[in-house]
Order: sequence, then C-alpha cells, then structure tokens
Amino acid sequence: MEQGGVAGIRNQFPVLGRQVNDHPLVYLDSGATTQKPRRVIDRMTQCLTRDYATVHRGVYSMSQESTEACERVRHLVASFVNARSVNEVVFTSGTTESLNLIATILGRGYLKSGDEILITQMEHHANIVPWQEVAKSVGARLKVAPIDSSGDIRLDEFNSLVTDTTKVVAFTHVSNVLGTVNPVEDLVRIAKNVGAIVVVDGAQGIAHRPVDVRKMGCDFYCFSAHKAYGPTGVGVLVGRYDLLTQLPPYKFGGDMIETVTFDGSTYALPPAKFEAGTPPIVEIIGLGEAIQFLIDVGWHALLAHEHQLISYLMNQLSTIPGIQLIGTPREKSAAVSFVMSGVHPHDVGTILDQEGVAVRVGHHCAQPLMGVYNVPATIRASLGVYNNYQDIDRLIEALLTVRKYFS
Amino acid sequence: MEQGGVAGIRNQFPVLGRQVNDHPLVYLDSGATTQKPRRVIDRMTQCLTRDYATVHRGVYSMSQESTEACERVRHLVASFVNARSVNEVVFTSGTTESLNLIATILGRGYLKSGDEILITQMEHHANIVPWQEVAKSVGARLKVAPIDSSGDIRLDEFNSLVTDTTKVVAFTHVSNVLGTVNPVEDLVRIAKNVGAIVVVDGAQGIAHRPVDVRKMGCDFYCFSAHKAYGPTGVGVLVGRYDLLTQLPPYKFGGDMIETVTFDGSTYALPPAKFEAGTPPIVEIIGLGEAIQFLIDVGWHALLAHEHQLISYLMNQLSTIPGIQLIGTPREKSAAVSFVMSGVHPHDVGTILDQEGVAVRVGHHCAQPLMGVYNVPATIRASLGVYNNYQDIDRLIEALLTVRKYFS
Amino acid sequence: MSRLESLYQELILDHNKSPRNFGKLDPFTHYSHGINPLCGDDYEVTLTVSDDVVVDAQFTGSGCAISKASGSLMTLAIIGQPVTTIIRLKNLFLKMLLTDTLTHDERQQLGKLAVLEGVKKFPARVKCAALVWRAIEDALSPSATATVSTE
Amino acid sequence: MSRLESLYQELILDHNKSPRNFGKLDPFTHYSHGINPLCGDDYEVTLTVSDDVVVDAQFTGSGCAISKASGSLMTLAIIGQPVTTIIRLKNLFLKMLLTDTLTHDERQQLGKLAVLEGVKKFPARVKCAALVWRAIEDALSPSATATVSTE
Ligand SMILES: Cc1ncc(COP(=O)(O)O)c(C=O)c1O
Ligand SMILES: Cc1ncc(COP(=O)(O)O)c(C=O)c1O
Repeated sequence: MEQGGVAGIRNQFPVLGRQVNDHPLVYLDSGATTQKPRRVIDRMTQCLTRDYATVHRGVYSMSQESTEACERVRHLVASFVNARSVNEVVFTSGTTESLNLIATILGRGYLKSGDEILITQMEHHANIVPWQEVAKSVGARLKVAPIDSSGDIRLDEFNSLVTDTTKVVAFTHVSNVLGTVNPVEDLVRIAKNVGAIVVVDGAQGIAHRPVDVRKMGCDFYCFSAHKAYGPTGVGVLVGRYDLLTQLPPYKFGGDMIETVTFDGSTYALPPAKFEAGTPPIVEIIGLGEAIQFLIDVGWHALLAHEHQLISYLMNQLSTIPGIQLIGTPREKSAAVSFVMSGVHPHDVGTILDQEGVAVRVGHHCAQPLMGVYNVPATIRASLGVYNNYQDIDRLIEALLTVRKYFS
Repeated sequence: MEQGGVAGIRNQFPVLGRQVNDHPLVYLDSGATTQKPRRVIDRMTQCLTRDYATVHRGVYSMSQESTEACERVRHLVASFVNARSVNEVVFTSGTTESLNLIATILGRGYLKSGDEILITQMEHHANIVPWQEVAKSVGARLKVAPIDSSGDIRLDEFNSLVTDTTKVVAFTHVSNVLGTVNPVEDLVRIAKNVGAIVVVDGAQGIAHRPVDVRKMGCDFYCFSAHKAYGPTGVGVLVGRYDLLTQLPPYKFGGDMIETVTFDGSTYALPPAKFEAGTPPIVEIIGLGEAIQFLIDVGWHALLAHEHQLISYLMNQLSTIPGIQLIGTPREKSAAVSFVMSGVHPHDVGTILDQEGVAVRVGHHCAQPLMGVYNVPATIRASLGVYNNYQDIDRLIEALLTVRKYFS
Repeated sequence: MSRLESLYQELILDHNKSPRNFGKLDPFTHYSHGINPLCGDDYEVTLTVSDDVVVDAQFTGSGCAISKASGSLMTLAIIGQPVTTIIRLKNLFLKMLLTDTLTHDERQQLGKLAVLEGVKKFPARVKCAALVWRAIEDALSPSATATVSTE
Repeated sequence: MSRLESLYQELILDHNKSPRNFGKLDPFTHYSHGINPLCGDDYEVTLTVSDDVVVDAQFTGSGCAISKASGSLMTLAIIGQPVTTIIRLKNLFLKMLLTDTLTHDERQQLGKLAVLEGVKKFPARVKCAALVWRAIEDALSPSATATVSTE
C-alpha cells in the first residue's frame, strides 16, 4: 500500500503518534481539516524564529525578504492551479472568506434585480448562504440544481436550469459529504453557453484532484490551506484578472489603496486590491510549504492512494449490517458518509471516539443536503494522505462495537 | 533598564539573535508587527504537532479539546480587556477585518441617509476607508476631527463636531504615526452625550496600554494579535453584546448559522454569528499565549520600560541636527516619527537598513495625516518590549551615517 | 463499568428503542420546540397543565439515544407532578450534568433520571441529555419562545 | 566602494541637491504624472515635442534622492533627442535596473545615466530610479494615461 509518494508518509505527521482515549489515534476527519506534516510546521517555526517581518511596507531587508517569500508562494499557487497570471491569486482567510468576497463583489458590481444565481443541492453552507444574502440584497433569484440518489448532479436538470437570466453558477468541485467529484468542465461549458460567471468551491478539491483553472474554464476557484496540509487562517481566491479588475473591492484598509484622502480613495490593482491589511504572513509561508509537499508527493501517488483506500473502505463498510452509504457517485473522492440503522450518528461518533477513531458526525454544514437524503445527520469518514488500511480496519472494528450496543 | 518584568526578555525572542547586512538586527518596526516570543512559537508548534483538530463540529475528543482551548482564549481575551461577557469577543482575521465588519454591519443595520460618522485626522487607512465606503453606500457624511500641531485631537473642535446627527464616532486608541494616546474616556463621554456608537481602533493600543472596555465606555474595540506578540491571521472585535445581537451578520457560511434551507437561513447568537467558517485555530491558540505573555510581563513593567525608552529616544534624536519630530502629544506611546532636513525618509530607510537597523519609512497607511503635516512620508521608529538603550544608540549612530551622506 | 457502558446503560438503550409517551398531545396547553443545530437533535414537547400540575406530557422528534432516552425518562418523571416539583427536578438534573456530584439525597430525588449521570463524562453529550429539559423549562416559563436552541 | 557608496555617489547626491530642469513647462505638448503610492514619490514631467524631437523637458515633484537624481539626469539626457532615441535610452536604462548587466557598449550609450547602476543592488529602490522613466514612457505613448503608478 505505502508505495511511491506516500511510502513512510505517516512519519512526517507528528500528531499521528498520539493516543486518544488510550488508543492510538485514527484520524478520519481530514475533510474538516487535515493534519500538518513536519515540514509545514518547521517552515512556519523557522519563519517565526528567524525571518519574521511585515510585508509590502518596509524598505528594510527583512521586510523585503518577507514580501518576496510571500510572493513566491503566490507564484507557486498560480502554477499549482495553472492560473493565467500570478496576479490572479488573492490571499484570503479561507474558503468561506473567498466565497463571501466573490459573492459580495458580484452583488456590488455585476448582479441585478431579476438575475438568477444557480447553485446545487450538495453545497456547503459557505456556498449557499452568501448567495442567499446577495440574492436578497440585489433582488436576484437563487435556484438549486438537484442531484440524483447516488449523489451526482442531474445534468439534464442542470442544463435546463441554466438560462439567459442565469448570471452566476456556483458549485463545489468535490462534495464534502458525498465525495462526489463534479464534472467541472461539463458544468462550466453549460454555464458559459449563457455567459454566466462560474464560481467553484474547491475546499475539498484542492488536495484531492489536480486543479487546472484554465482547463476547467471557471472564473473563480476558492480553497483553504488548512484542508490541504497547510495552516489555518489562510485561503485563496483564484480569479480571472479582468473580472478582478472590473469588480469593486471587498474589504478596505492598508495595502489595498493607491491614494487616500478624506474626500475619497483610489484602489490598487489586483491582487492587492483585495488584500486589505496585514496578510496572514506566516500562514502564507506555511501554505507554500504545504503545496510543495503535495507537489513532492505527486498526483500519481495521491490519486492511487486515495483510490485504493476508498475502495477498501466502501468494501469493508458493506460487511457491516444496516449501513446505508450516502453518496455513491460516478467518481468519488475522499469523503465517505453513511448512516447505521437504529443508531443516531451522534452515538456512533461517541463510541468511535472511545476507540480512538475520529470521524465527523452531523450535518457537515450541508443541512439542505441532509434534507435531500432525509437524514438528520450522517457519519463521515474522510481520508488524508496519511491514512492506511489499518485505520480503516480500526474504524470497522469500532463500528462493530457500536453494533454491540445498538443491535 | 532590564528590570522586573522585562529583565532578560530579549532572550525570549529568537529572531533578535539574527544578523542583517552584517550587523546584529536592531528591530524598530514593532508598530508594523511585533516579533514573537519563544513561548508563543512553541505553543503553536505544540498545537500543530499534538493537539490539532477542528473546532465546534466534532464530537470526538481532540475536536472538543481544540474547541475548549479556543474558548479558553476567548475567556482570556474577555478578561484582558474587561469585557462584560465572553460572548462579546469575536475572533476575526485582524484589525482591518474587525473594522470592516463593524462598519459593514452598522451600514446594513443602523446608519441612514443624512447620518454623520466622525473620525479623526490621525486615523490609519483601515479606520478611514471602510467608513468612506459605508458613508457612500448609505448616504451618510464622513466628518474629520482635526488635531493640533503636537498631534493631539483638538477637544474643542471634536466637541462641536459631535452633534445630534452624529451616529458613529471612530478613532484610534493610539496613533501608529504620532504615538498619541488618545483620551478615550473623554472622547467616549462626548460621543455618548448624543448617543453615538463608539468604535475604537486598538491596533496600537492593545500591547501598550491596559484596555478596559467597560471603563472606556466604547461599544467596539478592535485589535490584531500580530502587533501584540501573537500570530498573524487573527484579530479580535470586542463588541457590546446587545448591539452584536441586534446588528445583522457580516460573513456567511458554516458555524454562524442555526438552520439553513434553500429558502432562507437563521443565524446563531454572537459571537458565533460573526465567525463564519473554520476559524484561525492555531492562531487563536497563539493569541492566547501572547496575551498570557503580556500578563506575565505585567503592565507595570511594560509601561515603565516603554516610558524610559521613549524618553531616551526623544532625547537622543534631539542631538541630531535637522531632525523634526512628527508628534509630540501630551501622552506618547511607542511610535516615534520624524523627518530629517534635506533627506527623504526613503533614503534614510535604506541607509539604516545597511546598518542593520529596521525602521519603517513611508506614509504608514495614514496618507491624510501626512497631508496634515505636509510631509510625503516620515521615518518611524517604534518600540517593543524587547528593545533596549543599545538599540536606540545604534539607531542614532546610523542616523549620523545618514548625515554623512546628506549634509 | 467502562465509560461507554456507564453512558449506554440498559435502561437508556431501552428508552431509546422504545421511548415512552412518544407523540404529540392534541390539544395541549404548553408547548416547546428544542433543537440542537449542530447535531440536528430536534424535539417537540407538549404538555397538558391543569391547576399547576402537569397532567399529561408527550415528546416527539429525532435525535441521539441520549436525548431520546432523556425525553422518555423525563415524561415519566413529570406526569402527575406539580410545576414547582418539575422545576426543582430540572434544576437537579442540570446540576447533575453540569456541576457538582449530587448528594445521596439529591440522587434519590432524581430516581431513574440519575441513570443519565454517566453523560457527565462526555462533555459533548451533555447538551443532548439537557435538550428536552431546556424545552420543558421554556414551555413552562411565562415568556415561552416556542423554540429553544442549545449550544 | 561600499554598497551604500555605490548607491549614493557624488553625482547622485549633487543632482538630488540641485536638480536640473526642475519645474513645469508652460505651455507643454506632453505630460505625465508618475507616483509611487507606497513611498510617496510623486513627479510631473512636461515636454515640448516638435517634429518628433524633445526640444525641452522639465520635471517637478518630490521624492527620494534616487528618484530626484534620476529625473534630473533624465532631463539632461533627453533634451534635444529624437523620441526614438529616448525610447531606446529608456529601454536600456530599465534593462540596467531590472535585468542583465550591460555590455560595455550599452553602458557607453547610457553615459551619465549609468551612475544609477548601483541601485540594482537595492531591489526596494529600483522603482524609485525607474519612476520618471515610466512617466516619460507614458507621456510619449499614444495612449497617455496622465498618471502612472509604479509598484
Ligand atoms: C465544500 C466546502 N466548502 C467550504 C468549506 C468552508 O471552508 P472553511 O471553513 O475553511 O472556510 C468547507 C469546509 O468546511 C467545505 O467542505
Ligand atoms: C492604528 C492602526 N489601525 C489599523 C491597523 C491595521 O491592522 P492590520 O493590518 O493588522 O489589520 C494598523 C496596523 O497596520 C494600525 O496601526
């Protein structure tokens, strides 16, 4: 199993040596947030102990070096997602801010009363509520593309929901509940037929599938570092440069302005225009190291590892009586949700935790999707690069313990 | 000099051992961002290597522990600024976001056409531009209270600018350029005579003066961790609970909602209402350690140290020909700005950097204030708890080198 | 008894499987809706109160074993009791979950409800056990809000 | 020569102290305004162009020694020169600052302007030396924007 890029990788994650409730930790909540490899932690520590200084504003050497280090990360991100230019990479505090940013500025500078915004039934709250709010504020309508029972977007319905009044189409690259890997290029093609702006929520995509925003054809792609082996407190909005230029700014303050007088202010060019205030400097440095980690492991190894583990996990789950999988899409990434007959997910979570197995139970910030499947909550095991067959065996054993209590 | 709480404190800051351009670093840019003590770095590293998990959403032990650790920091912040309740402490990404948050929600839920917003001439862009924007969007007027030539707000003028149409008064606790410590309680009293909401920009206050929001009487107090020996990527908005309850939310997404359906959403209570998405978990942990660091050093030592160094610095500067101080207010905190006759600040910055002395030169994100003093830029030396007399001597020597080139 | 065994005792599992007084009174005199947004627990409590005595009580909804057993045990404990007694029981119950250990006398008063004491060792689950009691508190309060939310 | 001495050479300090052609032509045929928002450098460049030759040039404004000396030396270098020569000079000058070291021949062509080569070792200052040249580029371009901003 542990071959190629992932061989010995567990040793790079110090937290995995930890005990939880007297059992070695089995961490199966990477969909919520991933653990950090030693190199990311070390890089941030090194920055804090040796290189720390503010960016942009200093003429002194340390500040210039700090600025350059952050700009190198911007270049790295741009090439990692194949952006057209480094200036298309805006640093934010995370996916949620990226999505709020883009919804807000589209609301201020693009959407009009009567316009339609299309999302899907599988969206995370972060890709629902900002659109509800912007729709309310401009008088636009929010429409929702349905999914089929296996958890794929119904392309026929999607197609007919995209009309000339559709101005924004926003959907997730990978579902955090169903694991569905959406056919981004197909969806973009449909949206682009009517000239809609396409926003992709890449929170669950960035660490699980190669991202090529040019090939995808989307206008905006959002993600958080902390779900891709990087730090909390930093995320990215990759956006088409012409749109970033035309749309109004989002937050206001230092570094995003050109001139300020008490009578008015003019704004800097993107990406600075969208980066008001002191950025998350150390976190940007950590993000760079996390992306380099992903590059070093390599997509070949990442995809093979994920594929093997997901198959094994789905297989093993099917051996346990009364398990219903939520999400069996055509292409499935690292999130596996399920419910167990006669047991509430919350009880499952508690029992698993007593066995040292960390999974997430609840609505996964996707309440409307729970409604679609008519469940109050699910149990979700989500995988990272450090998981192995043994982790899955431990999960299965713990689920059998659940069955002992709730038979 | 190094007595009581600051004795041996330099050893706690690993970066201070560094060389810059073949000289030991003299770091005089703490007003932009402070260096981090070992304990803050270690605490963050410990979290990343042993305790890292998401907050709020997990029933498993690590996630609960992570949630509790973050909530303990919320309690610590609440007691550090003497908030009325822990629920008045909202974590943000920094002062800039805190100020944008409050300006935005006041714009959405409180300000009306014809209302007036009063700021002062000494504000940082982060406390100017958000108000310009909100004034524009609701049709309110932005007024500016003038300062006198020493850098104090003119209380008479301030008094007469506060009228029944004044709905918001926003000012800085401590000026990042002039070092002015504003008489917050007096300004609040005047603002409260007309029932205005008072927002205090505490970016430069939090690490330099004890903050007691109840005694101050302000409604909102904002700061960044990174200017108070804590990490980048996290800040705080302390806000009156009733106002936080009444005002609408700012960002939308996970954790800030109560229920989401495709027809609409209801929001959680403060502070969750204002904390959409995965928070900067590790940074919050680091902020807690930074505040504990400040508490352990103690205000007595912090204030005495700052007072001694500022006096010495002002004295020594007066020995150099052609130096004009910008900002000689009644009470001065750790920022000392000046210009040198016949030399542009930018040239001073470059020469100082060659001598290993890091100061900031420029407009310090306070362009309108530069206009008030009719200078394009200033040189600013700003102090932290780790600076000592020798740092100031090195600065003075380096300024004499500047004089050699520009006589 | 392992921690798990002390949480999921026979009595709790039984009440989870076959909750007593599970349903909705019609008509009712008092009502509350208790939800826990994060885990999705969602219960309605209906009461018939007459002369300050709860003469009938039902609860319905969905949630984990702890919240459901707590609801079932609650209805058994409150039917036929005066409102003042119920408020005292509620306070004792929450005290058991949230603060000190109980005195022998207090545990006696709680009767079967004391089976939920094991929840205390699972801080994330305390709100599950408390939810229906919060709803009762709300239903019986003069300023009933119709929905209470625990977090 | 130390790094600092190579940056602040006599010639530069002299042109900073007594900038040549410092002022604003009135009337002028071409104009540009160059600003560097971060450090506050702010210059206006006015030109009189006749038959594709810059017959007169002035600059005014404020900024650091590097930007001011660069402006002063620029006016001396361009007055009397055809526009095409000026564009070539500008490209050479920016090449000196931003990319390779120059050939002996190229340095000859730059003449006194080559005194600013020391700026290359100070990346934060490159934009100071380039600012007035960006303004000239803008003033002479068909799509003059009136204000250019370097960052
Ligand atoms: C699909 C999806 N979108 C958005 C988010 C929000 O990301 P964050 O909390 O990092 O802002 C998440 C993660 O919770 C997610 O899974
Ligand atoms: C007075 C003042 N306000 C606001 C800010 C903005 O803080 P931040 O950049 O951390 O958001 C700063 C620091 O740059 C400041 O000095």
